[in-house]
Amino acid sequence: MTQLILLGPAREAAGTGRDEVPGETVGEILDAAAERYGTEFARVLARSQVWVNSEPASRDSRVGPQDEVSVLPPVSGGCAEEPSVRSSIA
Amino acid sequence: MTQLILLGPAREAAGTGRDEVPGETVGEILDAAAERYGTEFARVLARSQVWVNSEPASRDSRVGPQDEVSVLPPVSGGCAEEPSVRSSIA
Amino acid sequence: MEVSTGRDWVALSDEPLVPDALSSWAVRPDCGAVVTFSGTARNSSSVPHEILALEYETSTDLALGRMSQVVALARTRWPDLGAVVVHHRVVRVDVGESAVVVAVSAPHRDSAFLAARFCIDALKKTVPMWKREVWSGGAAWSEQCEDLVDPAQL
Amino acid sequence: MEVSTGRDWVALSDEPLVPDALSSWAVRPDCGAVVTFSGTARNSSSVPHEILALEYETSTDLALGRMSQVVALARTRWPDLGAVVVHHRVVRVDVGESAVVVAVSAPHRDSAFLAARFCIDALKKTVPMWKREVWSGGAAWSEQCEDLVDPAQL
Repeated sequence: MTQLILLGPAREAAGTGRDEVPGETVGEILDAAAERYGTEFARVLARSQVWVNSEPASRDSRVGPQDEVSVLPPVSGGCAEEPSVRSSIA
Repeated sequence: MTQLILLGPAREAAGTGRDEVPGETVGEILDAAAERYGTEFARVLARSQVWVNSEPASRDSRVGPQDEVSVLPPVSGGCAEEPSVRSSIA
Repeated sequence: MEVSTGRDWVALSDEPLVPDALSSWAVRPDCGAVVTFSGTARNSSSVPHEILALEYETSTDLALGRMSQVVALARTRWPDLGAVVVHHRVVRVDVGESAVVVAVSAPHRDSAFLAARFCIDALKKTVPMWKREVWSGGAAWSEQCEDLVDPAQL
Repeated sequence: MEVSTGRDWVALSDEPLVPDALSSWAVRPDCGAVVTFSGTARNSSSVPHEILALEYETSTDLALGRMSQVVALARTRWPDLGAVVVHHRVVRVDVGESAVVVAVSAPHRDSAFLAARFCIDALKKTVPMWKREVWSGGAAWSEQCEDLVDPAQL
């Protein structure tokens, strides 16, 4: 069965970081996960990106038992300080 | 007598890093130094800044026996690499 | 967990980061400049508590992949770079300790400064990494968060 | 020879510089960013020789005075800086060793990057410091040289 990987706030809301969830598309797997973990998880999921293996994917992406579907909430920054200018990428 | 401090290429051209040179103004001291150390020193001196103690000075600045007159040739950079963009000061 | 070539060194570690070891690794005889950025856990944030530590959580594979992509992008933009080091610490980082270190060497300082700045900015936007702020008696996910950006969009 | 306050540390040394000791000194609990620049002696220059080392020469008093002025200017421009460290090594510096280190901490990385860049650029322009390039069988003053600039003109 497809592996579901839950990260950061998604892991906390689901109560687990890894699970097996049935479904043949990303959408089916996410819907099953939302049902399984409840409304707080569904709320986090609504703000998250979903990747299949190491690439962003859409709800209609097809997945098989060897794939990993990861739920990635918004990130909080790779280090302690926050940039004072968000648009400063060179 | 006023102390004359010779730095970097000026020290090398003069053959000494410190000397006592007579004169009541910076100009008189520099002229005496050029006579004493010869043409190579005079060539370096022509491209150099002159400071009295820790501040840039002009030829007509008056100096006394407690003052230090320093000859500072152009600088070659505080570290190994040279900047590829000279005008990049923030 | 790490990915290292002769010139790039990308790693996630649950051990303390030593910025010196990383900037020393980046020194090259043909490079006159090494710029090192260390992101250290600090004691204040958006929450009204004295922060004691930060806890980082990630997927090792996904994070290392993105970190390597960021380094590759930097090399495309500044082809004269010598070495590039990108290390992130995970799990708990106490205040004053390094959570992330970027070290870049280059023949001249222009490239080294620009590439180091690019790398840390890009890491923050593109690497899956979640941060909990820990204070005496509590902890919470950082409220300052943004959608992950694809490196191709930088 | 050095000038140190609780927040600034300006020094000239004939001993090896240790960038880590300097960037560690710059860490502050209220600062999330430390940017360190290390200028290392490199093996190539404008002369057609393999460079082995650089020899630096200065007037300690004059150089320390200018270095302190540069730090003061940086604090005026970026008032949120935490610590500022500026060390220059004198006498002989072998290839790969640090000739100059700047380390700056700040709450956020913008100030730390900009101030570190400002300091090294300003040091090169304003500090009396002369460099000889040493190769096997010879040595010469660096040909890349410019008139000293007054810090007030930056």
